[in-house]
Amino acid sequence: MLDTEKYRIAVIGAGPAGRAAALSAATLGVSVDWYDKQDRAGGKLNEYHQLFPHRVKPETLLSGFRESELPAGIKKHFGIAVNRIETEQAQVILLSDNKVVGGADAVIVATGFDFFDARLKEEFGYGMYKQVITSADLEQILKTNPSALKKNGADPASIAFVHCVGSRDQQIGIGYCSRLCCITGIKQAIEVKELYPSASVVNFYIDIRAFGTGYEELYREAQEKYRIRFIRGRVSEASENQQYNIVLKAEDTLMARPLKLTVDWLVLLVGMVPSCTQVELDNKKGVDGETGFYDLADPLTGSRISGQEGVFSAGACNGPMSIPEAIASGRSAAMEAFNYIHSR
Amino acid sequence: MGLKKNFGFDIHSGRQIDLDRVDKALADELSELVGAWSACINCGSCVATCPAAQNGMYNFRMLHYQIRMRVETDYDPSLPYIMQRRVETDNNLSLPYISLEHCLLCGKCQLVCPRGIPTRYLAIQIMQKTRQHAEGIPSV
Amino acid sequence: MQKVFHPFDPFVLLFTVGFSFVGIFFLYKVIRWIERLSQGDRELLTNNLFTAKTWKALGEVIRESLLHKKIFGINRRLGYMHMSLAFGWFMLILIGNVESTYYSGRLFKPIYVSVFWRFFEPGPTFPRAAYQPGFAFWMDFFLLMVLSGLALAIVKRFRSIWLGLKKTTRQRPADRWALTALWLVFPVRLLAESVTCGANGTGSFLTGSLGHLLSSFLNLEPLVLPLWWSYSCVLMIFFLCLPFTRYAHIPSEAVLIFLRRYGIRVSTESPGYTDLSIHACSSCGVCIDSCQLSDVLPGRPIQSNYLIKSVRHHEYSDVQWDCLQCGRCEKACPVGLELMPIRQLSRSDMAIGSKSTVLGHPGLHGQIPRVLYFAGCMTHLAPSVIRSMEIIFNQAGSTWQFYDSDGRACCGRPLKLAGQTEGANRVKEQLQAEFLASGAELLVTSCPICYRMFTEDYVLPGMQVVHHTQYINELLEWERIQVIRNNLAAAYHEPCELGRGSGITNEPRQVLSRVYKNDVTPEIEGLCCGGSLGAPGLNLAARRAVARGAYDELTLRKPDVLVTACPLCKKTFSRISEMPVLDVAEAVATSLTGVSAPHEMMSLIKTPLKQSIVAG
Amino acid sequence: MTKYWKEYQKEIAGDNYFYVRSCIRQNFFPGAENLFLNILRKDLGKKVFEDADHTTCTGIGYHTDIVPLETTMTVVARQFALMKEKGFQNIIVSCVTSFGLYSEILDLWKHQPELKKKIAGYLMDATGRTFDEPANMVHASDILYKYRHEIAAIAKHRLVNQRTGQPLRIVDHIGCHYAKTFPERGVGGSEFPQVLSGLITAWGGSTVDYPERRHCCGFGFRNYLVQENRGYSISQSKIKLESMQPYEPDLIVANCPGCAMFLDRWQYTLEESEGSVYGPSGLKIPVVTHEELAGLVLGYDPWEIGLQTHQVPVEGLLDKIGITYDAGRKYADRNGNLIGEPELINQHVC
Repeated sequence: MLDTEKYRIAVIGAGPAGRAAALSAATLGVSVDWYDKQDRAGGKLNEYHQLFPHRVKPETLLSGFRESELPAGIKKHFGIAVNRIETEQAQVILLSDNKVVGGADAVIVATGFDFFDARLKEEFGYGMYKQVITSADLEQILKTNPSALKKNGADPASIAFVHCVGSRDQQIGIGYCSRLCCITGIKQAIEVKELYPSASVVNFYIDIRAFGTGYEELYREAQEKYRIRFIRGRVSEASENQQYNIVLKAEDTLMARPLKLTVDWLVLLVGMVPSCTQVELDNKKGVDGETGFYDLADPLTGSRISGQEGVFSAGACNGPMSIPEAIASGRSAAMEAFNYIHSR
Repeated sequence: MGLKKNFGFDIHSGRQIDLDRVDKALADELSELVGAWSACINCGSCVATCPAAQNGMYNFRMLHYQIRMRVETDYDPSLPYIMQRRVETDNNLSLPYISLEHCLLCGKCQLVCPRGIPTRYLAIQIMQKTRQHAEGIPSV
Repeated sequence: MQKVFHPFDPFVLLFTVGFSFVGIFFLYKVIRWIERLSQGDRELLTNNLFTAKTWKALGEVIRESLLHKKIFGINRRLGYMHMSLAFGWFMLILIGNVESTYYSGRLFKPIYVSVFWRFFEPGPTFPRAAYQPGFAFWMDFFLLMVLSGLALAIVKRFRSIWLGLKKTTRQRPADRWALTALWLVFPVRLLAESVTCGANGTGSFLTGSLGHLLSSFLNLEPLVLPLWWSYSCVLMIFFLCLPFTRYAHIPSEAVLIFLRRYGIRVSTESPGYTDLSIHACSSCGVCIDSCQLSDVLPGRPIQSNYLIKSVRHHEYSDVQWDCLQCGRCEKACPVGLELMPIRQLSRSDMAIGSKSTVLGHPGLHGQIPRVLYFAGCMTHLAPSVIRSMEIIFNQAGSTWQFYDSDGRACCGRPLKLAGQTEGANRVKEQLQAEFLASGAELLVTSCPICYRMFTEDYVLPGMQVVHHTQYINELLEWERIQVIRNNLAAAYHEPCELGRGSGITNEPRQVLSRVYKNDVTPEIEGLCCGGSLGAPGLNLAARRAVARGAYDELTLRKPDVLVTACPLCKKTFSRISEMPVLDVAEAVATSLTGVSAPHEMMSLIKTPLKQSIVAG
Repeated sequence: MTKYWKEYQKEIAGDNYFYVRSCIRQNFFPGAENLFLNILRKDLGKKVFEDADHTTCTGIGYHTDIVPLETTMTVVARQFALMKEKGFQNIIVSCVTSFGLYSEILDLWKHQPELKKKIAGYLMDATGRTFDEPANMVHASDILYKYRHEIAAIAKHRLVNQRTGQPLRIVDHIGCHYAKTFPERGVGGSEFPQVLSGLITAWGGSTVDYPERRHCCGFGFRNYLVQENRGYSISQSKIKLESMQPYEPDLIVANCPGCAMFLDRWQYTLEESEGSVYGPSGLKIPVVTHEELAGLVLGYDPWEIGLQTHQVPVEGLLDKIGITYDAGRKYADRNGNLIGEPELINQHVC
């Protein structure tokens, strides 16, 4: 048996994937250095209202991030933004703004994703029109102050969701599908409808990609129970009228006719893009040129980043991923990092 | 006003659907009666198996979708046969009703619908409710 | 009390008002019913009035309206309840009339005289009359009978299951008034008679004993008149309510029996007869028990007696679209009402003018076939049935053509079932002409729905219409095809449209007896599979529950396969069955000697679909 | 990567321009282009050259499938050759259609250098000339945008309603080919172009952001050249006019000659055929071009700059801004002789 405790694995990122990786590595007996640019653990989980498709509160997950829940082998280094990794003689060196902040035998990068900057799709007027918000904004509103959706004290009469904003769009150079915006839109539409039952809620979609367990069921529930309308066609233009409502133009592709709709709120279901604080790797390799996410050496079975030694990645920094997928990916990266150290 | 000057061309309202101005009454009433209707995903299974659709007169999916979208289906150049039907008719019934006259009510569509929508009942209800709406009969 | 030649007391006026109202009302109703018969139906009435049919009708009226023989057959306690009330009351009136005639010596006298005879003539002295056969005894006897029936009725209202009924019918406000009055009539009569007898020291074992008992601690004389006033009053209330309640069935049913005996049936042309049928429903609730939906959708007023109520009171409800139209209630109805046609007519009230048409059938070509095969639209969703028929036709060496190979045709019955008579006729006219033009001698269809339409509505001179089970049975009998019997046990599910609807019950089972060693079909009235076209409003879950219930009953005796003869039934059961569900045609096609069905078909037929779905 | 709207700012040359005219503008707004040159030369003191030998860009023929692309390219190359010969590098295009077409051609040449070579060959064969691509190419409205503050400083009038003191509510309409094909060539990009709203706000007015702001005027060459097709064209203008009507705009300003013409003329047609009037109190909405707007604030005489050729009368607007004009000279020639009034003001058929 190896004396595993003397080996160190660094985990960058304290979201669901990072936590799963850190916990799993600690369970395997390795010493873990856990980094995050923020002062607290949880990453984007802290900003969510409810998690799809079962609509549990993120707090139920976040409780597992508490200090008391962590094993002794994990050492936290929060508030440090590791943004560069170098490898030297089979050792990984972590740098923050060119200062060395630590080292390890292997590193698991779990830096997650950012929401697409909706201002780039300027035709939706995000950042110009007050009534145009993103799904991330709506999540915040639902979490902290749902009555912010009221207009002049009255319940909102109509809310439209646009799917695929910053996803599957060659115009902005994003060829991939963010996968999770569909179910987010379905979930948020239901939440809004529950809050304001009299509101007419419309989702404009290209395809509904309800791929996960329970997603299709939630989609159907949205249609049948909540009477949320799904119009196949993407909004391509939004403007403001005198009452500061948003006038949408889309095509109902099933009817092959253009349509116009005025809504109180336009919610842009923004896609997932690589985190802007993504860690730079040796030789600048390991990043997919098309998507900007990490490129895995063996995308079918592995977590090692291509062109790197001892550098693994977990979660949505590899591409759009749901929370359970990110957690599974974190665990598997820990196992792989552990095996890597042993086989050295 | 009265006299309109003829410039040799027509000003048309265009094909844009104005969802702000549609009449919701019929669609809402039918949604209450046939709850599963709103779960339609426009897969087209119903039309694929429909004997009347093979006869070339009728597209049930498009028809009920138009009603669900609360779109007034009067003149629609993309559906030439419906246009012809419109020309033929001189009563005040709306197009779904006229087009639905081709339905054989055989119920095959119901057997193939992946969302379990009672489509045959939907057809019957559309027939009834459109007539009631056309005749101004308040529904029970 | 002084015996008077013209017995009268002001209280009789109440009764007289009520009774006259009923009499005049029903006289008017009968005139209206007959007026609103079609010309043909009116001729049937006049031609048959003075024939033996009238006597037979009279017999039936006694059997059914008074003795309620059919309800007895279904449920003895319920039968007794109806019989005791109807027959007992009838006998009270009859004996009262005879007694009053006997004592007054007047054959013609106001009706109230015999109704209130005990008031005018308290009868022989108690206890001498108690055990002697005589008017007083029989009057008490039948009063007791009525009261026992009433007791059952009260029990039924509150504890219906004891009477063998799962559900009891719901009441309207007018019904409640009438019911309360009816419940009060006989106890009040008992009291009035007992008090009168007690005061006079007369009466038989019931009224005399009770009167004797009461007189032992009460001065009865002042109670006599108020009680008779009460009795007359409740009678009046009951009679005034009667025409507007289900009790209107009492006179209506008798009229219905006569007209039915004369051959009149429910049709659009004779709205008078339909209206009469609706009035003749006693709302007994037998239809609720026979309905498979009573368990699946408890509390939902789908069943026929609710339909009839809603039609009668002009309350259209969408609920009526949930009915499976399986015909089980029609078969069970003790009044013999034509419940299926009545429902179709009620649906047609809401129908639109259909312009349905069927275009072009490339199936017809070349030489004149002897046999024309019409699969039916639903059969196209069960292609193995079509394949089986192809194998059987070819093995039998028939010259045949496949009429609806392109799946465009419809027989029109679905339209008819939805009340779209006009559209159904349009389709019928079209297909009828094409069938006749084909020159074929035999029209074979795989669909019982089409079969029923072709036989009931189409006029096809020179062309015989058979269901494929009949055709196959004949082929087997004539040894045009032969099958090898296997060792399996089969249960036959009789499709509603084929069995109850068209009376084809033997042929399918004869065919099956040649294919399967054991027939383990349970001896029950045919159940609906739940896939019925008759119930457009029924949702998938309810349909599945109906299918599940029927499936459980059908497979009680552990068959190896479930066999049916309708593509719709096959599809419906396949989705829930744990054993293979076959059409008779498939069972035969896979058992033929001299030809083997394609392998893919054999495997499909021998494995339950559900399993193959799971395995796949 | 991709920029969002605030970042769409283009480079506009400061002086020494070569000017090419617009077929439609000089026909329908005959004073406008001359006015533009005057503003540049006299008010702003810039050097701008107009070559008498320059021609149409053939855009109308190109967009109606009459002139092949290579011919069009050769004609445009000839304009560039004239510019080169006269020693200029910065080109100002008067017409938005031409501007779009020039942009498209430059883009095609950028991606297909062999095509540019071929065109150079054609030009050499046909005329013996050579050309260079312009160093800076702008639309005429871009120049006014660049110098909007300078103009404001010397302006005689502001876009303010003299009676109420409120800024005039002005609809800006940008020609589709200004930025919709190449957003980076327009000030503010294609979705929220600033080129005209910049002028309006700099000169004291306020812009109207109405829902159909980005909608096409309906001009489309195929749609108006054939009479039967004009229904498509007018229907689009109607959508815009209906959408802006609730805002009660005082004025429409357009940088594209076609848009200005149609938004102006179709108001008359809509009134005649449907009875619809989109301005307040039964008056239609005046439509001016960017040069005319600049001319008005700089104090040019409305009849000198050709405002009498507009279908919708502009007198109401002039009154609001406080511009004095001689009503009797509206239909007078240079010498003050009346050239004859239109029989009925509404008898102009386009």
